[in-house]
Amino acid sequence: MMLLFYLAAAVAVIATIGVIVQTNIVHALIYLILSLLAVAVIFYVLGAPLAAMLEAIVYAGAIMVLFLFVIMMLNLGQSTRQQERAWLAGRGWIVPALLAAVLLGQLLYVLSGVEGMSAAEQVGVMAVGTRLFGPYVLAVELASILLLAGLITAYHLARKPKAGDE
Amino acid sequence: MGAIPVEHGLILAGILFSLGLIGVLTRRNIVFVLMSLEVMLNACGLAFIVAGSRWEQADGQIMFLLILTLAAAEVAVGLSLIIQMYRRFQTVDINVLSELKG
Amino acid sequence: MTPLEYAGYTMSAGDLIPLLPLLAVTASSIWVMMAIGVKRNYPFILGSTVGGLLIAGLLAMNLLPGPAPDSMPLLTMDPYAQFFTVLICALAIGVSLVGHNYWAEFDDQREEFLLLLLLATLGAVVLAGANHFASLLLGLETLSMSLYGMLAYPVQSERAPNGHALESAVKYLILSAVSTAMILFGVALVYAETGSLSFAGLEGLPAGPGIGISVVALLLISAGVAFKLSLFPFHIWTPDVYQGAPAPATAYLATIGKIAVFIVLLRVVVETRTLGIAPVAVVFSLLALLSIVAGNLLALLQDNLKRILAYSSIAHMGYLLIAIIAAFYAEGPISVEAVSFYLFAYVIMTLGAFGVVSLLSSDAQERDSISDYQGMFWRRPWLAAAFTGMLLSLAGIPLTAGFIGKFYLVLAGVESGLWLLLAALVVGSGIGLYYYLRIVYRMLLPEPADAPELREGNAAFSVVLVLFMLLVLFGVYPASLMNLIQAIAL
Amino acid sequence: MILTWLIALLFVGGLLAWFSERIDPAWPRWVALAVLTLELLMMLSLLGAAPEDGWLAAYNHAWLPRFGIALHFAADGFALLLLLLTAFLGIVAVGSAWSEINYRSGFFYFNLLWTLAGVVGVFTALDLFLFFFFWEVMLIPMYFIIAIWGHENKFYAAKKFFIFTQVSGLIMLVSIVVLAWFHYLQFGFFSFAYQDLLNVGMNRSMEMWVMLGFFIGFATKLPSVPFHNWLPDAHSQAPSAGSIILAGVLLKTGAYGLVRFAVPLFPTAAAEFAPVAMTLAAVSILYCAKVAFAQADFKRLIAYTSVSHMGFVTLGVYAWNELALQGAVMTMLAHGLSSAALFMLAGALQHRIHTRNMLEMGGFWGRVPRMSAVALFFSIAALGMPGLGNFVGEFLALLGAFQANQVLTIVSAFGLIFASVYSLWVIQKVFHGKYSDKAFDGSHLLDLDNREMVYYAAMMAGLVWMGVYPQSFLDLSAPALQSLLEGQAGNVVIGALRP
Amino acid sequence: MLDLIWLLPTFPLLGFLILALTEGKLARGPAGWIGAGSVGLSFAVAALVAVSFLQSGIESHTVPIWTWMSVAGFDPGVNLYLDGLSLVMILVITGVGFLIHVYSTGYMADDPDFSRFFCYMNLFVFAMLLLVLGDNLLLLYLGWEGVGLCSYLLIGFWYDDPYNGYAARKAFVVTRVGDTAMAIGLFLLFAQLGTLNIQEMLHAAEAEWPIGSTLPAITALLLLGGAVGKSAQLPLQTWLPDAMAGPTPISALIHAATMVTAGVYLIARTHTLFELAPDIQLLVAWVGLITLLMAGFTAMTQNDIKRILAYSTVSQIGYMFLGLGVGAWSGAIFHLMTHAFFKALLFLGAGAVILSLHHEQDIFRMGAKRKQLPVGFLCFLIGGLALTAFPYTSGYFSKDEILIAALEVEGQGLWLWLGGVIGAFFTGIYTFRLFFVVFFGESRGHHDAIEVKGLNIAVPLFILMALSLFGGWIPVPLDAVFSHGAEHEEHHISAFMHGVMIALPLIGIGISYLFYGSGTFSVEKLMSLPASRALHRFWDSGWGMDRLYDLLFVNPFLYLARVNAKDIVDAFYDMLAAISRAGHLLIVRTQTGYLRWYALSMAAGLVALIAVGVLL
Repeated sequence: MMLLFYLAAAVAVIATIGVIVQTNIVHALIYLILSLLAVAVIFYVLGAPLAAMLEAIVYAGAIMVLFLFVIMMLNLGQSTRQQERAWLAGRGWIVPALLAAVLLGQLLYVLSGVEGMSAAEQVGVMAVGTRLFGPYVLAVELASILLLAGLITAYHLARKPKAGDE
Repeated sequence: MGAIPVEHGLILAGILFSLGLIGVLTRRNIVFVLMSLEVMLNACGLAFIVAGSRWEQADGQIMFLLILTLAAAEVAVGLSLIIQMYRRFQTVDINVLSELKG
Repeated sequence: MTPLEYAGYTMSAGDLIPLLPLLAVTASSIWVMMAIGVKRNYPFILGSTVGGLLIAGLLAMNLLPGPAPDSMPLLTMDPYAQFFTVLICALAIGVSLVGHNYWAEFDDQREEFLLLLLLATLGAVVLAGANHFASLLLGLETLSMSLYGMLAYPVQSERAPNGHALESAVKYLILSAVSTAMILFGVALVYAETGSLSFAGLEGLPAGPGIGISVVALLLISAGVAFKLSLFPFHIWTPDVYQGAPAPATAYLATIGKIAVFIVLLRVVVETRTLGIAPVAVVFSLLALLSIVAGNLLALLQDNLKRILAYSSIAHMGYLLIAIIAAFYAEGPISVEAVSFYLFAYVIMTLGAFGVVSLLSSDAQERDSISDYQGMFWRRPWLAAAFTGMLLSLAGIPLTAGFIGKFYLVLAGVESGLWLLLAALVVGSGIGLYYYLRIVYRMLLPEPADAPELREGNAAFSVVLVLFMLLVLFGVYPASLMNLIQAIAL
Repeated sequence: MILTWLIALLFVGGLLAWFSERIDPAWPRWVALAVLTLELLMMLSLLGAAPEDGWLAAYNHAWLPRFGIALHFAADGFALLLLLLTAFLGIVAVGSAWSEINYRSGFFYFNLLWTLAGVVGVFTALDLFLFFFFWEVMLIPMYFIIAIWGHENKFYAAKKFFIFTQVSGLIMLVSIVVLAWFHYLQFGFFSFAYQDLLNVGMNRSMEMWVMLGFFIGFATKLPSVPFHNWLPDAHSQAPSAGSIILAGVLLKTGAYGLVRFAVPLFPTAAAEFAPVAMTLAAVSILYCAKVAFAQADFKRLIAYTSVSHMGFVTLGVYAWNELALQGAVMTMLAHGLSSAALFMLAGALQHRIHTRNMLEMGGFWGRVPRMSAVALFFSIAALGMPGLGNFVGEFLALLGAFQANQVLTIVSAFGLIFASVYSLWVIQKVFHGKYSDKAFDGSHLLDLDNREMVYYAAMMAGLVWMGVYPQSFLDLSAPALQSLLEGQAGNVVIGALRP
Repeated sequence: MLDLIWLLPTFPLLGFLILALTEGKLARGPAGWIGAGSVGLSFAVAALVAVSFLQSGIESHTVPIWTWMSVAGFDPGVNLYLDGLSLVMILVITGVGFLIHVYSTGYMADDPDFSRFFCYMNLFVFAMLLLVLGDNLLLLYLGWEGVGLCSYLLIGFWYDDPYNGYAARKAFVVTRVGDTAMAIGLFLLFAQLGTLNIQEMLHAAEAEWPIGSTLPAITALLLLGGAVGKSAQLPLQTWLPDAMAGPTPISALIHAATMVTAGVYLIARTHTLFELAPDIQLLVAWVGLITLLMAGFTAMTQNDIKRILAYSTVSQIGYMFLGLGVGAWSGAIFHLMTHAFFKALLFLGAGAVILSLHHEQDIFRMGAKRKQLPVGFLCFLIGGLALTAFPYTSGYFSKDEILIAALEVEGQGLWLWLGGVIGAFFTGIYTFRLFFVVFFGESRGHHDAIEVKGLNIAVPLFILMALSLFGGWIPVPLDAVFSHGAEHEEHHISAFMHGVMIALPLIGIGISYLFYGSGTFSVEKLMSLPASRALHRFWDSGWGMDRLYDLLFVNPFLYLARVNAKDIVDAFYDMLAAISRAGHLLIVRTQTGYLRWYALSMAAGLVALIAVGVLL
């Protein structure tokens, strides 16, 4: 199990690096999905099967498809690789990478001090459900409102212009 | 199930978070930026799962759920904005959005 | 033991009573959404929005004097929260009326703006009562999510002269998401350390050995919050977003968008010993100091009114942070009252200022260059007087509520002996006067020969006038408000 | 109660003046004149009042009970003198603006009256919060007066004026709050009442800091070097009515504050600080006299002389004995009249020839003998000619100061020489010499008319009165100053409001 | 009768008020009548007062009018104090003053500002009377400043010419320097003795201060400062020659007869103080001596008729100071009086000459005018003789008294005496140089001169001639005032010395005659020597004092004023503003508009925050 965790972690990290350095956006998306799936594995290892499942279905599935839609709609992909390359060339990388490295260093510095082990038992769907519809019931309602807000915003912004506009 | 040191999980989350941040900072294509944001949010979700796992609580997963909701909504809105942006500027270069300054 | 620890938690009907204002806002958003679905009748939608907010506000006001109810797992709708619920609802009404003028000739659907406004208000009300990171996250994101829509609202319109609204929304969305990620990562660390997601759990953070994790976790959260409050160095989005967005959306962002976060921050600082972790307190002081200096300096020679107000809001958030820091150190309730009063005054004057801008602007033309205001004193004396009042109040001049607010801040600072920050307050106010006066002076100049027609708008005008009267009322006779604030103080 | 009426009347009168413009643009000035005359009469009625616990009139009503802040007004002889000066110069200012201000006159008189309302509030407030409130309130309308009706560089001047006074005011606010906080710490309840705060004890360094806050606030308004730089700009750019109020009345609020608050509230720190303050005073006197001499702008010159003259006030106040205090008070009154008159003259000249540059003037005596004689009178009053009020004030101030600090007094006394240098320079540049109107249009250079002369004559009479029989003024302020000196001011006041 | 002295200043004050309030609209006739008449009335009162004072035999009389102010024990009154000293002064002031007023009605007859002239003149007389009548130093100071003001106004009376204004300001400012010293003296006196009432103060000083102690020395020195300013003594003498820019009657009244002698009056009035400070008293003598010599030298080199007289005035006041310094109090006052007579005469005579010669003042453009201007000739003859102390003229008696007293001073007496005698010798030279150049020799211009006619000019001149000749016999009632100085009454002086004293001025006249009258010696020849040219230049410039003061005080002040016209302190605030502006321009560059930059700044902020937090 531990091995699986580190394996998945390695995959996740490598895949994520792939996301941020890829010039082909579709490939990048695939890397992202890979990364998400690897994380889903980690969730499972950490005893969170529901989260693992949702990660795979909702995140890697639904949300990424949304990305794919847009990429196709805007006709990005192979054709924009040259442009991406040009954008990525140069030293624009250095400062952000350094900053992120420093941040990571800071995180590593303090996180290495944390002691504790992950759960020996799974926290299963039942436990999550009881919690969710117990004390967190308001959160569920509010989450729906959040989604509603997102929905309305997205609807208002992305709906097709009125006839004659375009 | 074999227990995993919490710090390792958190460090993984930290690495993913930093990578996502690099993506946000370096990519000019706004779709990439949005994807990198997803990486960051996902890293946060991972951190919650790790933490929840440490305490054997469901709360971590619930927070992950909420983050998932948030990410979905965020992506939806973000992508709709990208569409509008593409419509107006015919590009996904984030640098065109620099008329407001000073 | 926090309520979260029970497994079999159930809610009774009695628990819902404190939530009534929240429910009222929710109900009105649903109502408005359905009404839009049935028929796009703008006046009706506006009436429903205002009515719903009014009911929510009145309900909250009704609940206000009562004793603090038992705190629920996610929300504590205590008098403090109810008071700010009232304020938020009132502000939302103000913004919707101000927007009425702004959108008067809008060629696209106007109704969703109100719907988004209601949803955002809901998020803000949740924040007012939040006592848990889940509700914090949801409140914050509901607010932000609706705000994205409001900021980019005219993006489809043919009349929109440029892509500023879009730019504003994109900038806000991406940066806000980054900040949210920071908050979340910080919360996750807190959770990993303490095993609790309620604010009270912050008490469990180690303050002695192993402090590093506490510091990093809290600073991640602080950075995110600082972004929302536009504190230096997370302030940088503010002017662009303020400028690009339609004026009513800016008004909303600048008022409710700010105070909702501040309400939570104050609650956290007062109810937990967060700032007891010394580095965090130092960082807060630093944020306050730098925000005051940077905000005022940035505004100094600015010619765009919305940007000036944006920069000045940075400074004002810095001022407020003084009282927040004081609230930690002080024994008494004065600093909490100071924050409350200053927030109250701040939103009045900010909404007033943006109200004036909204009144004169439309979706087709933002009147946000200070040259647009030249000679306004002679063209629209009342409006100009009200605007001057708002600006002077922002500068903290007596006869306005802003002065009493500043007095409170000074008192809070003195109480805790924050001399350096008080010095920054003095210096910052000095610089601030310069750019506020520039605007006032513009209005005093003789009107230019080719001055463009100024828009009229009764709804927005009455909002501005009411705000002006409140400003003067609480500037001259703040005793009643003081008593109220004293009563609701945490 | 009459004190609240005094303030309310000015506020209401201001609004009336503003609105009356709609009926007829000539009305506001009449309204202002009527209000100020009424004001003066009401103040005069206080002259006969029997003092009650040392106060001729008092009013106390809760305002912000949360912090023990009250609407506490009271006037003793000292305050009454300044009130009379305020109303009198208010009338003079109206007279000066009478034909000069035609643009938006309603709003002008509104601002004028509101400034005066603030000043009256400052002179009568006995609650420090209330005091500060009025302290700031008087600045806003003054800002408008300078910014709207000022001369070529008005925004710069108005802004400078406002920022200087506001920042220093804010520093003072911090000090007031610290003082009140210490009161809270010592007595367990909040109070901003003057008499309560008199009893506050602080450790030495804290008392010094808080006192410095007050001092900076007052020294800026006074003004004293090095906080004086707003004044030359504000004075030279303001319309003459504004300059009159600024120089005649507003500066006196700073002096009033020093006498009423800065020293009595912090007796030890003030005593320790006195040498520094007196040094600043001496520097003000000499330095600004020197700078004044170098000015070509008529109003700027007078402005610098104001700083120089107010140095005598600081000197007198920090000498803190009866002679010196009486001297300071007399200087305040006399300088109020003389500088107001000089500014009015400068304004009258500018109105006629549209320049303030003295290098372009000369030989006006032949053209406008009346005006020249008036100018001569006030110039020699300013240089401290015995027999006129300024002399009495400055002499008493120096005489008293000599007992406190001989060296600084002697240094300050050299100001008398410098005063003669610049005063006579003005006379030479403007009124003596050969007349030439090359640089300006001299066709409107007419002598003072009878209406104008009434104002000048009144001010001249006032100065002569102060010069030859100052006792009428000294007697009025003596009890107040004595009680301040004895440090008993707190004990004789009506009890404070307690929450 | 004595209580009527309040009328003395009242008449001129009324005159002033009437003339001022009528704003020059009064016709010349009434204006002249009011102007001269008010002083005349004062003189009448003064005469009556004098008679009754002398008859009553009292030492002094005080007339309180009102309490000026009363603060914390400081209660100077507006009280008039009459004793022998002030009696002499008021008689001189009103008497000579009246004559000069009358003369002025003729002299100024054509001036467009006739009324203003008399307005100032009346004010001057009022102030001067207050000066000498005040019973306390503050009232004296009022008069003191008042006369200074009138002096300023009258020197600059013809304001068209900027030089007149300059001279007027110089006079005022230079005397103000002395006045300030005097004011400081008043502060010190009040601080030490608790009163400014002169008599009380003197009594207190006598009681409290031992002779030769520091405090009386300092106060006396400060008062001396005031006195040298007003009386144009070293080192503040420079203003008086320039003061001749005023109309000539002014020079006669203010700058010869009355105001400039106020310093003498002040020292005489406070002589007790000076007696307590012998060093300072001696200093007074030396100041007088050096001044009289320097002025004497300079007078010999001047060409302007009024400037010669001005330097001679400085010189003569030097004698008075010498007298004061050697304790010849009444001698000094006596000389003050006689000087008032003959110097007024000389000035008025000079005025008549100048007017006759169309405002010509250069003596070398006159010459041989004794025929054309007989009255002027007479004036200068009589005045000149009195000035040079020709035996039995008025000047002889008074100067004699001073020089004899000087000789009696222990130690330095001989030097003082010698200096005084040499000064008298020079007096003879310069006085008669003027006399011979103007009235003898060849006519060098203005051949058409016609003497000014009019009784109002002639009568005062003749009265003054009489006084100059016979004024030495007027008894001055000063014994009671200076009772301390009684031991000086018996003078013993050798005949030789007396002879020297009489002879030297006469020799001076003789030398003058040889140079300028007969032409036996040639001035040109003398001037051909470089050394004498340089000396001439040096003396002519008033010993370079003006230049020295310009260098030391005036120019630095003007320089400082010029370079700092913009007020250096302002630069500090401008700098603050500039820093703010620079800060703005710097920080506003961070607002690039680029989203990635914004995100970067947030990340950097986060990193920095954590760094700060972790490092702490």
